[in-house]
Amino acid sequence: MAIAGTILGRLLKAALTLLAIAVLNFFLIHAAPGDPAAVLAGEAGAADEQMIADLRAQFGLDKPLYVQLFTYVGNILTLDLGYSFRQGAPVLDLILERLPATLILTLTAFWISLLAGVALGVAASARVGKFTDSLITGTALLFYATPLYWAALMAVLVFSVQLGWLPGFGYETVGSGYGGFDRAIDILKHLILPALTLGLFFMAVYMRMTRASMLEVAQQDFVKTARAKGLAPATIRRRHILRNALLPVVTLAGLQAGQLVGGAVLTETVFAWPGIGRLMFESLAARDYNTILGVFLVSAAMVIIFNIITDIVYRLIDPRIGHKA
Amino acid sequence: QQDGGRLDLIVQPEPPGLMLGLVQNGPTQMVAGQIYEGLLRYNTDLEPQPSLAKSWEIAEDGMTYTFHLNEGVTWHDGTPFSAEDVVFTTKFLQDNHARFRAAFSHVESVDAPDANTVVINMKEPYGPFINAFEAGSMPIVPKHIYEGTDYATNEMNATPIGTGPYKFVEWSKGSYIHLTKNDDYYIDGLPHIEDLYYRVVPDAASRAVAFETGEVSVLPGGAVENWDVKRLTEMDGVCSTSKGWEFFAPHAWMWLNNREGPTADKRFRQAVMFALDREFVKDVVWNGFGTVPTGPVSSKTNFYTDDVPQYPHDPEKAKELLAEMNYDGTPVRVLPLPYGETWQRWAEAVKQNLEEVGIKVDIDSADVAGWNEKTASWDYDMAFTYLYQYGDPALGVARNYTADQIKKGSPWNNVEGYENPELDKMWAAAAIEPDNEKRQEMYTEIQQQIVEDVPVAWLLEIEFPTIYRCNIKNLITTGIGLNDGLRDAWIEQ
Amino acid sequence: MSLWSRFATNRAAVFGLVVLIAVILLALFAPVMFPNGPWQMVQRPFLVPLTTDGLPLGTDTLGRNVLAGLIYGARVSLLVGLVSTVMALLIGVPLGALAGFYGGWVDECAMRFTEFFQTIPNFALAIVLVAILEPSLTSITISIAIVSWPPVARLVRAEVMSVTRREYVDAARLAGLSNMHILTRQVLPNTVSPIIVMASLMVATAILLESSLSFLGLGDPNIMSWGYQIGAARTVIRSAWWLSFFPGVAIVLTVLALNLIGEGLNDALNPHLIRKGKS
Amino acid sequence: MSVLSINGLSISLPTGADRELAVKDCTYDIAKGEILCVVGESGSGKSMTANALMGLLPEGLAVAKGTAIFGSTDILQISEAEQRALRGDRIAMIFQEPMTALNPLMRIGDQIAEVFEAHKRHSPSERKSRALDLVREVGLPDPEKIIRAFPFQLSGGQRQRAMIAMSLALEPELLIADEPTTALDVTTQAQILKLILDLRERRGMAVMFITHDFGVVAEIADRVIVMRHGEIVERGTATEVLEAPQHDYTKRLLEAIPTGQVPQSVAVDSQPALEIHHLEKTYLTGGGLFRPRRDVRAIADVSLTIAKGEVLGLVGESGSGKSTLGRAIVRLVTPDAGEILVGGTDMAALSESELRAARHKVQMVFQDPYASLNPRQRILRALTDGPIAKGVPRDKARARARELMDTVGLGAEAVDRFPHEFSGGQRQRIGIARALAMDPELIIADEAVSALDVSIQAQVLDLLRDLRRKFELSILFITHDLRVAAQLCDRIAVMQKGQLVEIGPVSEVFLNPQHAYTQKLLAAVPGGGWGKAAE
Ligand SMILES: Nc1ncnc2c1ncn2[C@@H]1O[C@H](COP(=O)(O)OP(=O)(O)OP(=O)(O)O)[C@@H](O)[C@H]1O
Ligand SMILES: Nc1ncnc2c1ncn2[C@@H]1O[C@H](COP(=O)(O)OP(=O)(O)OP(=O)(O)O)[C@@H](O)[C@H]1O
Ligand SMILES: [Mg+2]
Ligand SMILES: [Mg+2]
Repeated sequence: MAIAGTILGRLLKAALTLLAIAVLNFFLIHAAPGDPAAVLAGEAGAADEQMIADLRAQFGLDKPLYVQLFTYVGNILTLDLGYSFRQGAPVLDLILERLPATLILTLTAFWISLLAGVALGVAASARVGKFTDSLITGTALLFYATPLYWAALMAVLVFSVQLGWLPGFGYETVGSGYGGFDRAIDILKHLILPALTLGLFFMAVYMRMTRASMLEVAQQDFVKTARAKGLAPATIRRRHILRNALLPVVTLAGLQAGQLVGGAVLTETVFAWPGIGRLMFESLAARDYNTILGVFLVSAAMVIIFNIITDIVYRLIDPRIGHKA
Repeated sequence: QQDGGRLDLIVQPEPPGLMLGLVQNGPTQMVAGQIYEGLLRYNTDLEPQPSLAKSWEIAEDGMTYTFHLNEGVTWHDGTPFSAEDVVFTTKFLQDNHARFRAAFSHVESVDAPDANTVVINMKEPYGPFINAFEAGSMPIVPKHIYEGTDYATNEMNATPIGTGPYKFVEWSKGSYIHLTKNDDYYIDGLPHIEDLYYRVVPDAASRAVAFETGEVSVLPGGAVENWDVKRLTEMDGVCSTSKGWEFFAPHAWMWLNNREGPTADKRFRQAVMFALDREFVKDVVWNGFGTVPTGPVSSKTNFYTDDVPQYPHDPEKAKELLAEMNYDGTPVRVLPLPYGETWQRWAEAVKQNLEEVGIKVDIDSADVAGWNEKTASWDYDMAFTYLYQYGDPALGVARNYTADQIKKGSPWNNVEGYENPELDKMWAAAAIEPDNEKRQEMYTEIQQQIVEDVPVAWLLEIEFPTIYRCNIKNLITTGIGLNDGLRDAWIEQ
Repeated sequence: MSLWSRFATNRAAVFGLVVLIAVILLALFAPVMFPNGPWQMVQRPFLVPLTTDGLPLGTDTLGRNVLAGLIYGARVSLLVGLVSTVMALLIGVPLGALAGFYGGWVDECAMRFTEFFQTIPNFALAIVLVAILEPSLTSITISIAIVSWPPVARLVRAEVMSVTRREYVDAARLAGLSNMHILTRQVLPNTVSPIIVMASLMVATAILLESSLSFLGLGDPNIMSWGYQIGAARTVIRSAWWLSFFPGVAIVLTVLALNLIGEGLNDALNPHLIRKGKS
Repeated sequence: MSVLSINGLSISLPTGADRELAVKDCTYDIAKGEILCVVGESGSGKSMTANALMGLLPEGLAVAKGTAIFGSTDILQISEAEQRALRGDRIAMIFQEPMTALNPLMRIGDQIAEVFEAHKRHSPSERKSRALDLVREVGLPDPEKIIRAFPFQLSGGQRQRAMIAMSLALEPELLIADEPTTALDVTTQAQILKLILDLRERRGMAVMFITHDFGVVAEIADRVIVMRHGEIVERGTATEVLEAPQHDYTKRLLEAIPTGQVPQSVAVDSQPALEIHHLEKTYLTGGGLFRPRRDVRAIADVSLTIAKGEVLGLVGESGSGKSTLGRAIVRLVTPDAGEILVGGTDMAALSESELRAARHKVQMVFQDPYASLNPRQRILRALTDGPIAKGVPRDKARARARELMDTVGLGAEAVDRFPHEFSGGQRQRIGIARALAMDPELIIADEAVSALDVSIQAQVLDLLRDLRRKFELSILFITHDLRVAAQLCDRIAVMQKGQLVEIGPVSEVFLNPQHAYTQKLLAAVPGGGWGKAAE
């Protein structure tokens, strides 16, 4: 009951935050040089003043900025993200069309990085100071320091061009006529390279964090208690240290998960992945105001939703939260 | 000739829409050129060929154009096509197509005396008019879908309906556009290919990979950076051609701001021309493709002459000119075209050339929107661009040099601000001169004068090689190449 | 043990420091080594490394010396990294300090403001900012600073909060010292260690961010940077691997060095954390 | 028959430590059913001995030589696996800090049942019911609920009982308790001690009980070992050691212990330095997501006065609101209602800037000598910042700082050093000097000696006594140690759950407590024996 209430309150606050974000973004985007009419006219290969003026009127760009803002905010309040004149479709449709691809990519990368990162972190902390530890930490540091796009380029070169094992770009085999399971397998094949390159960096982050956290928790008193019980080291690590060490990792993961939606611009570009990040980037170049604003709004909403999810997960792991202390 | 098969092509960038009457940028033309058709096509010598019109007559005095349309043509949704659609199209495009509007400003009226005949009456004779009927210049749009609606927001824009050889199937945004064979096409036996997939791959290197791995088999001009062209064409079973750009004859130059700054001085502009090593750029940046131009008119365009003042790479000469005008070292801003690495390298090369003769250069940066904004509002010193010539100086060249084309807000007109009333008169006269020999004389004079004045720095007649697998036959048959060429193409299995 | 001697026992950190100093020296002496700058077209394009005297790393697409570009690129990377980090600190530290010190509505406002910047994905925000301000060294630096300050603010806030709860701060209050005095003289000096550690890592992140922006074509076109070199070379990556390879290695090395230094500092500044397993 | 016999045990410290051996050449036995108390001040090697026996020495420390025969094996020589089999089964251990010794994320029952699992006893369901039995045996209330609770839901004393339950699970022959009651308040401490005595009775196990509190020793020890710098300096039965100590060190330790004797208090009846009227403070906590709001009434309608030159002791168990009251007086906590009159001005009503000017009148000496000095500031700064802010010229403030350092017995030159160069007791003196530097009328000492070893504690108390005479200071002395309170104070105030339940002269309160809570508190003091009023 009380929980439902607080969640509701939180959602309300989130909605207000979102609105504020929308307004700020509105000004941000409109501060950029150029406008969608000029871009569209420019791309037409020939244009005259009349055409640009027509386009501006059509997009409502001839009105004063505050009127445009009010219209926009009004639209948002009715859950209407507006219309993309450039793409000739409602922004919501455009976003929904791209969202699955992005989510598949980023969630896969997220889980790969989280699971592998935690596993490696645990492995490294268990053999702290030994060769395995140095190897894992060294590799992680290398991943951490490698620019993502560079790793992506190299991965395509090796696995796609040289070895021919995996498709180098795209979301699925175009026009393959696959359906159901075959299609899933096909998408999976396309997914491997981008998800791995996207995941490497965060894997390094999680690995370092898990390792540090494990070592820190291992110093705590209750671990000594567990040892005094005569428990085997592996049990202690799994049951006592790991669970406690995961708490900061969960916080970080929550933060990162929120950024997933808009955070994959580079990967989506290099791998021609038809996701939201690229939509944002391309819309930005075209000053497709409504689309950029829509993408930002959706990703901000994701951040907020993931924050709430993180809180819930945190609560599941840590009984101290949510009970009367 | 074999039927069937599937063709994967690159389209870059992803088109904003496929309704050719509303959007006419390059990628849209390339895809929608298979869906929509014009009245005519042009072969690689720019001679008119039948398309929707099976024959046509031009009156002696050049005042009347009569088109006889093919019979039995239907729209993709089954509705019969008729002359009414053509008449409607001329109205539709008035609102949405600047180049059409300019060409049709010479037109008095358009009539459809019967279902298969269209008659255009002119206000005055207009020499280049017969070059204005291909799909990009005048795509015929369906009256039954658009009449009485708000064109821009018509829902059918998402599923374009044309008369062309291929029908729209699906557009997976960010991924591909799928067209399929129009089985009811009015020319029996055409087209040959079953499915077309236009693939969207935003990164140039990935596009090269896509071609290498066989995922796509046609790279239209400009799809990969020039440095990759050589490597790709040397692969087994790969062909390339420079054909298919004759109608456009893309011509690259730098606008030099004639209004203010050092570039307002003619000697400075000439110095720039002498300072540039255009052959080097052609060889290195463009991998040897293209031709160094002599002036505003491409050597592929009608009425070209090379009898003009020459500007070879001569840094000493440039320095002399700069000394003569007492150039004070004011830095100039160079605005590159935001179309990829090639253009960026080009700007860097220009910067090096100019700095060698003592001109201080800052490269300005802008994305597409910023570039539009800056050129359209004349906020630049030198700005890269390239424009199509559409086969005739009156269509594709005059707009960049006449005073009546000095209008803020568009990057397609006389952006440099060149004013020469003498020449303005001559441009006007040449456009409506019916006698081609006289036209040639006039254009020669114009070219000589303009090259002397250097309003812009002409850089290159661009050549965009199309790279494709050799088993694709008849890929490019017209002067606009891939834009309408797939009607005749077939794949050897 | 002094800070330095604690730092010096960490071999990896010392290695990082040596690499960083080498990079700094190269950057400083770039104009001496290549007085004509990195843009000069000196030879035929695409010369393979180690095949031509004076061009150990070969030439690029326009025949420019790759080595010269690499060394000039170091200047940009370091400059952007350092300046943007300093700027981010200038925003984040005061904001976080005030929020942590005063708590209540000051904290609430500051944290809402911070949260706000965190709801837009970092890289996307940086892209938008650079596009709006138009790419130049200044705008890139500012954008990176703007996207990197929120974590600083959060860290400083948490640190200040914990230090503010210590008894010596209460003692300072009882001594009648003003809030500003307490914050700047008593609290902040005791939060510097984690800030320094974070700053060293931020420099590394900023270098990566700059290179990513350049790669996307959002770099300052008048400036030779590593990201630019890779971005420019990616289209020829098949035929001229070295053009993107060397700048990539340079980024990895520099970022690695900064990370190692950061970890070394962390260990040296927080001696109470028993360092395990590092020789 | 001895359960464990230790012979010549030495434990080496890592290089660079303050001494070479943490424990040096220790030899002693523990007999079945015996409670052996190991006492000694901080750092004397008590814990390390215990850890060595459990095979839980921290990294860097190692057994240098010696044997420890348990049963028939030398448990210092056996492999890690064998040690593990021993731990929890035949030797069990309880730690000092009940708040952190339990895994915060695991239910109590599971943590107890885990001992069975570690040694592969019983089936999983049987383990559950055994855990329940144990919880019942250690006297935890509502056992069914407790085994399903998480540690944070238990009080410190309850957690310590849970720990004990865990250690008893497999009926060990030897129980090692490393300061198991130090972190608990007196009443809880008394319960735990009783529990251990009971269990010893019932089960007949041997107990090695580590402590630094001689009160506790008097309460439970059969035999005592006194350690210093890793060496055993004295050994014997409890009575021998407590009543006839042989070694100088033991004597000093025993002398330093505040006696249970209550001085006949002299009523101080000069003008009030502090008057508190109807003070109220309620903390509002929580209110986050998922966390309901909670009110804690930390001060409930408290009124009292302190006369000039008087020392008022404030006692009460943990959480009773003592610190809150002290902090409210100096306005580190803003009270909700009531008046705090210091020399006539109402501190509770002052504005921020007025307050800053009035602050010097009341100063505070803090509990933790380590946290109360800024580690990055020289002592001189710590002593002069306040006076200078108050308007004292710099030179004068410096001269006074040196003078005060002399007064507290540290020497004027020490002002140029950093806090980390001082020991805990020395730091506490600096804290006192800092308070004095402000020329206060009243000093609040919140657990000012609780963190110190007994011998140092005695020195600081002496110093306070001196200063009070010298400067005519009023002191509010907050403590939970009734013995200490009895030593120093003129009057005693007793707090419970935010309320002042009793206040009066020391002898009155200690010898003739009126309130039931006060009686309970006094009874709980280990080694009690009040009633010997000094003449
Ligand atoms: N983890 C460790 N690493 C290095 N030295 C240690 C460690 N733990 C304790 N020591 C040192 O070992 C010596 C003995 O410490 P021990 O913990 O046994 O003292 P103690 O008598 O239990 O003191 P206390 O009453 O404070 O608990 C001390 O000098 C201490 O500094
Ligand atoms: N800042 C705070 N916020 C909320 N509750 C608090 C705060 N400080 C103290 N409390 C609560 O107020 C009550 C009184 O606390 P206080 O610290 O005054 O007790 P104490 O008598 O000093 O105890 P101890 O002997 O443990 O120091 C406790 O229940 C405590 O949990
Ligand atoms: Mg101990
Ligand atoms: Mg307290």
